Amino acid sequence: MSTTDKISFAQAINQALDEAMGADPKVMVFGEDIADEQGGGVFKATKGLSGKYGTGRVRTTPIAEQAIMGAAVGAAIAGYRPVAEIMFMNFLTVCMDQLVNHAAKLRFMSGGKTWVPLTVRCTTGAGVGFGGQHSDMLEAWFAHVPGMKVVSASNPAEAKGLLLSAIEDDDPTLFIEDIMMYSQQGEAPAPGFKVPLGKARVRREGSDVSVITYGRPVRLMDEMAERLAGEGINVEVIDLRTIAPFDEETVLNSVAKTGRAVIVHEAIKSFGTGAEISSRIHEELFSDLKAPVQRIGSKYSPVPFSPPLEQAFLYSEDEVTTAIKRIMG
Amino acid sequence: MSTTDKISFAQAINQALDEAMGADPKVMVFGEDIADEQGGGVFKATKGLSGKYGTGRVRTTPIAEQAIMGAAVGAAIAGYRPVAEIMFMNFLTVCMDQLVNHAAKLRFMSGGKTWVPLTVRCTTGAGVGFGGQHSDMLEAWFAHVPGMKVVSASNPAEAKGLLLSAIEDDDPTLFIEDIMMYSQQGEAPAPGFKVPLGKARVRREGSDVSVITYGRPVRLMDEMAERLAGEGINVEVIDLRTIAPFDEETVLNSVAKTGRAVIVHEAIKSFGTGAEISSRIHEELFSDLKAPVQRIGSKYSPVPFSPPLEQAFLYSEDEVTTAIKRIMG
Amino acid sequence: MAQQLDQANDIDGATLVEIFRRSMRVYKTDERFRQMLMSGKLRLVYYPVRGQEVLSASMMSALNIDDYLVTTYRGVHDQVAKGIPLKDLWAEFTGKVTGTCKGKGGPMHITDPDTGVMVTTGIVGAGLPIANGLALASQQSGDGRVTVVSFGDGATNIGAFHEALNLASLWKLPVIFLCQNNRYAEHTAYSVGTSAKRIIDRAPGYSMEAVRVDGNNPIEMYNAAKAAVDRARAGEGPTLIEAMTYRMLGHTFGADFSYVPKELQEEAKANDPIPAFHQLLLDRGVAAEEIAAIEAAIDAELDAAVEHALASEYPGLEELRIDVLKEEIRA
Amino acid sequence: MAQQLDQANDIDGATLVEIFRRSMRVYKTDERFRQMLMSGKLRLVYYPVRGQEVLSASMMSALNIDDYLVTTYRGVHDQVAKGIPLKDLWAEFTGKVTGTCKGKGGPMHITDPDTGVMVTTGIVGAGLPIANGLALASQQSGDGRVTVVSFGDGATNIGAFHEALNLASLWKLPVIFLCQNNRYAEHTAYSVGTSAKRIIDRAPGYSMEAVRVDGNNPIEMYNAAKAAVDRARAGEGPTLIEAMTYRMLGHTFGADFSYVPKELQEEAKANDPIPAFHQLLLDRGVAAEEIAAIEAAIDAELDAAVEHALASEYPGLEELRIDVLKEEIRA
Ligand SMILES: Cc1ncc(C[n+]2csc(CCOP(=O)(O)OP(=O)(O)O)c2C)c(N)n1
Ligand SMILES: Cc1ncc(C[n+]2csc(CCOP(=O)(O)OP(=O)(O)O)c2C)c(N)n1
Ligand SMILES: [Mg+2]
Ligand SMILES: [Mg+2]
Repeated sequence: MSTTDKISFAQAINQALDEAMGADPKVMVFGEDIADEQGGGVFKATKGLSGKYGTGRVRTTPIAEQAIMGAAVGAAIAGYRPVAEIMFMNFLTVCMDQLVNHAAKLRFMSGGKTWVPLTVRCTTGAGVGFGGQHSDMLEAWFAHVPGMKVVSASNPAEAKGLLLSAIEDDDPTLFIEDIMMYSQQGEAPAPGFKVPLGKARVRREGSDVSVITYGRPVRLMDEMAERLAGEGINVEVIDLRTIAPFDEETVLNSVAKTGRAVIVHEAIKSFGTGAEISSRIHEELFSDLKAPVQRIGSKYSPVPFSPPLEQAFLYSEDEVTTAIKRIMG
Repeated sequence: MSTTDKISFAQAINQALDEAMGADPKVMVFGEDIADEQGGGVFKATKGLSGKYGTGRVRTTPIAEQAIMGAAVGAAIAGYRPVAEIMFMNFLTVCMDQLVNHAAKLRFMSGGKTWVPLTVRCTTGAGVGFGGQHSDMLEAWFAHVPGMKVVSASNPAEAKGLLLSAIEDDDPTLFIEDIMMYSQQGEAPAPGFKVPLGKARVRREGSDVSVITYGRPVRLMDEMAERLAGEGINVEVIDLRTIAPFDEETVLNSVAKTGRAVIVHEAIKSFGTGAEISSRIHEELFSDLKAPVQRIGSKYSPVPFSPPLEQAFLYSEDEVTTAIKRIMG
Repeated sequence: MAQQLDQANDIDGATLVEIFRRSMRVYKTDERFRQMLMSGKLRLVYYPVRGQEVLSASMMSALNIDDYLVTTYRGVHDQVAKGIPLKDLWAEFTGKVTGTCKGKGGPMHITDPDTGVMVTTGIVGAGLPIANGLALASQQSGDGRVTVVSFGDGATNIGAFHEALNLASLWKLPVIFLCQNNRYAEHTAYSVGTSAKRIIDRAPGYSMEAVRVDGNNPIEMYNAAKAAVDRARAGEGPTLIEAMTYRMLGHTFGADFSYVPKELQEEAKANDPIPAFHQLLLDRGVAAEEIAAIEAAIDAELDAAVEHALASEYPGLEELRIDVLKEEIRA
Repeated sequence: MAQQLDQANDIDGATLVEIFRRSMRVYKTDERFRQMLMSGKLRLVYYPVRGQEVLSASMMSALNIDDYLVTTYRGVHDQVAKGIPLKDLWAEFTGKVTGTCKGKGGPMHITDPDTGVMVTTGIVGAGLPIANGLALASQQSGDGRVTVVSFGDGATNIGAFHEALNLASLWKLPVIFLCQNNRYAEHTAYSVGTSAKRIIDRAPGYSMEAVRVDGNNPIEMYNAAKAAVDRARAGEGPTLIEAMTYRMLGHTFGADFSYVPKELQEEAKANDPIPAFHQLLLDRGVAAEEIAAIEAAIDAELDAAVEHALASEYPGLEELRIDVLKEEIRA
């Protein structure tokens, strides 16, 4: 592979599904509009797959998320590795039961006799102008559910690598895609490149403050770190990649070194994932901390439609740098 | 009212509904089995209401939680004050969309033209032996949803007072009942007694450590505080009552005074409500804290059936006292 | 279509003209949105309603202004036919504070209680249970209102549809389930997602009155709508209307719809309800001048609406803290 | 009932005896649970199956041991009729580590893949979409298995039922939807919650094969079950079976059921399927000794199962960290 090859986020997803299906005949894909007869998916993430693997393994479903998720759960306990596409994250609200009461619990409730190697893909994110019902970041809900994992990638290559790992994983995984990132280009990974679940990535080392984030904000934080370096502030940027269970070791090692942490996510701040990460850091590193851990998230509001409100709703680089400068004293 | 009058938690709920329906003809109640022809509810919380107010206002529904919640949302925006009973909290997973994408957002999305004065009641809690699908504490999910409130009472009188306030409130409120507490007896409140939403109650003053909790653990914490007082440890016990948005002022004032805090809830610890409370305390009172804020919750596991496992799953007084003693140094 | 009118089911000229007026108000609004999107003057996710104008116009003409409507993302035809002021609608679509929802809801979440537009939802199927609640309020208060809820053919496969129809039937609610069967759900053809031969085949499972009509025929559609409204208003319970129509453009503006067979598109173009309606009016002796005057009035209203929307302000950022809860959120 | 046997639909003696054996295995298990609960030797939330034994026994007798079953909280009859070892079942109900699920699932969550018991759910309706997935796996792998999913009359009103039947029909899945219509959903009578006159009236809305039978009549029930299994196995798609029965006791053990009309209870007692089946066997010339031997064998199995369960250990507390995820959770 030449490192100058570029692929988009959507292509990365498509490649991961293609490779997974090629490698393992037990991998199946379900979702609305996903087969080629229906155009290969609203975001083209599944384009070409039904042509290549057949409409037995790549199935366009009715608009019936409980049916999709249930079919995936059933097929999973019978030995398949389904990838269920729930178009938008907010639509998980119509099939939470299957995911939370069943997929996540069946291994435990059966005493290990069945398990659910299921991957659920969905997209979301504010910034497109979809308004209140298509933009929420709900990862905190699923992080609070024992028995499942939550994953979010910050670039095409890792998206592919994480999705492959999620599909191979024997537990249910929610794989969150960001609608603003589908066309984002990034370095193409080598075929078969994988990113292990549960491992964060230190994207940039720094000695002053650890910025812990995942998904879309990662790129912004990379850029911000670069800018702050110019001002003499050395930011360590950590991309969690797996949001739950998160890589406590990497996070705690980093903050033990820097003594300061800022957590950044798009979900609203109150009762978001940042609260858990912040609490863990305080609990474990209380006396090492030079300042309280800061959290930056979106505002306490449904996602607004009007473009200026939608922008104001979102976390901003400004808020992060302000927080960093505040705790740098 | 003689203060020696006792009522059970279930009776308190029943009285609140009765008083609310008597006071306001716009209050309606929906739910499975709730009318008297069906025995007045599985937990008898609605017993007698359909007889008194008619089956137009007290409606037994099919097993169709989306239909229940949707009917409540629609009636609410048309000027009614519905109280929807979703029998068990886990069943909210089949109607999350109505609650989260609609009830909580309609005020905002309509620019204030409609609003949803809805109260959702549900029960839950481990300890009865219901196993994995009828026992979860999911309040953290709803606390993370802008536009709605989450409430939980620790005794019959306040249950009545909080439920009356929730019904009168013009925003959607989730009112969580604990299945282990229905038969718990407590002092009967005076008619019309109300507990304002958003206000915590300091149940016992103390100077050494603030224990912040809500719902069933409150009584245990009261007892524990009494025991620890015998050992010379003065515990301040705070019952949040409204979990979201929670009463930061009371919490922060208390911890500013004691310098130590332990948060206790039945929900599993990871990504639970304790994380938000802990983070807020650290953020606001970092330099006043004598030790990191501790969180005690249930274990990272689905709720197990087997009685010894179910007990081991739950938070325990022991864990709380151990944490207190550790941070007391 | 107009040729084989059943005399017994005919409707009076004034009503027909009113349906036409509403159809054109929809048609021109939709057209203007697409023009402005095409020219880049507007940027938003837009769900065209081309081909479904007459259906909505006929249905809404059978309602009073204070009857309730619940609709979806593809709801502009319903909202406009129900009578929503165009300037408020345009301002909302452009995110302005003068919009129906102060710009906070946007196209997918239009609410305008003054014209009975109570909920517009982006979640497929979610409107049906809510419509029951509105109808329940009317049943309980005796205000005599009827609630109409619009949804697509694809929506009939989701759980909320089922739960809502069952409840409405049991409780005899004054609600009309208007299925706009436009033969596609996003990119998925009817028979790929729907096991019922016809949507109305699901009605007996709810002991519900149901009727299937050509939604593009204003007379057939209006009569079915009127009958359902009369039943609901008389306390005789809900009706499921399966109104056959066709989505002449892609799912969203600009979206590929190459998955649609060419012949289907050709056939649909040949049966375009708008020219047919125009011809029907002429056949019925409505003067070309009267038609032109109707259209001109709409054009003027539309021009003013667009101008108003573009000239309006965006909401102030404090709006992020308002309408979340009743009390303003602290800054 | 047995009196009016349709010769053409009769079944062979061996099958009938097998159905009887399974019925009695259910009957005696259920009876023993209730006895032990009554005497206080056991404490758990128990959902009696009294009156529905023959229904399950007939259905499961038409299946192979490796065919899949999905059932509910009220599932003991299905599980036992499917062949689950009683000692494993009893150990699970008592929360012991020797149980089907190491005591971690409990009565509402019995899983035993060896006998095809794949999922027992406590969420009404949730089993149906999962059954589709199991059936899909069989369709895809060609393993020839059939999936049966049991649920009550009340469950037919929840969204998951609708979504599952639609999908199964579209995909022609080898799945059987077994509605055990026992006339009550908790305390709610059939017609209060269900708008369909008969559950099978919902089948045309899914273009699905459907049949309504007396579930308490082993011959009628078995024949319907067999036909559905044959269709599924032949790749001809799903069937909805509405099996009429009656829940002779309260929703849960000890629960009040004064809401049930006296006459209904009287009538049900008179039509108790267990004595009727006993009589049927005698009428068909099965020797009383053979019947007694069957019952004695079950009693012995049951005694051993109860003893085993009571003597078994509870799971160790480390089990809280096992089976949550594949990797053990750190202490
Ligand atoms: C619960 C849910 N699932 C999926 C979607 C994505 N989606 C939006 S519109 C649509 C198709 C709906 O088709 P139909 O009901 O026929 O209405 P039409 O768009 O044709 O008017 C889908 C799948 C959604 N909005 N909500
Ligand atoms: C989604 C959901 N809602 C409500 C319940 C509570 N509940 C348990 S059993 C039951 C009645 C079910 O009736 P039916 O389907 O007829 O089955 P039966 O108990 O009669 O076998 C109800 C309402 C539940 N478990 N799940
Ligand atoms: Mg459609
Ligand atoms: Mg029943």
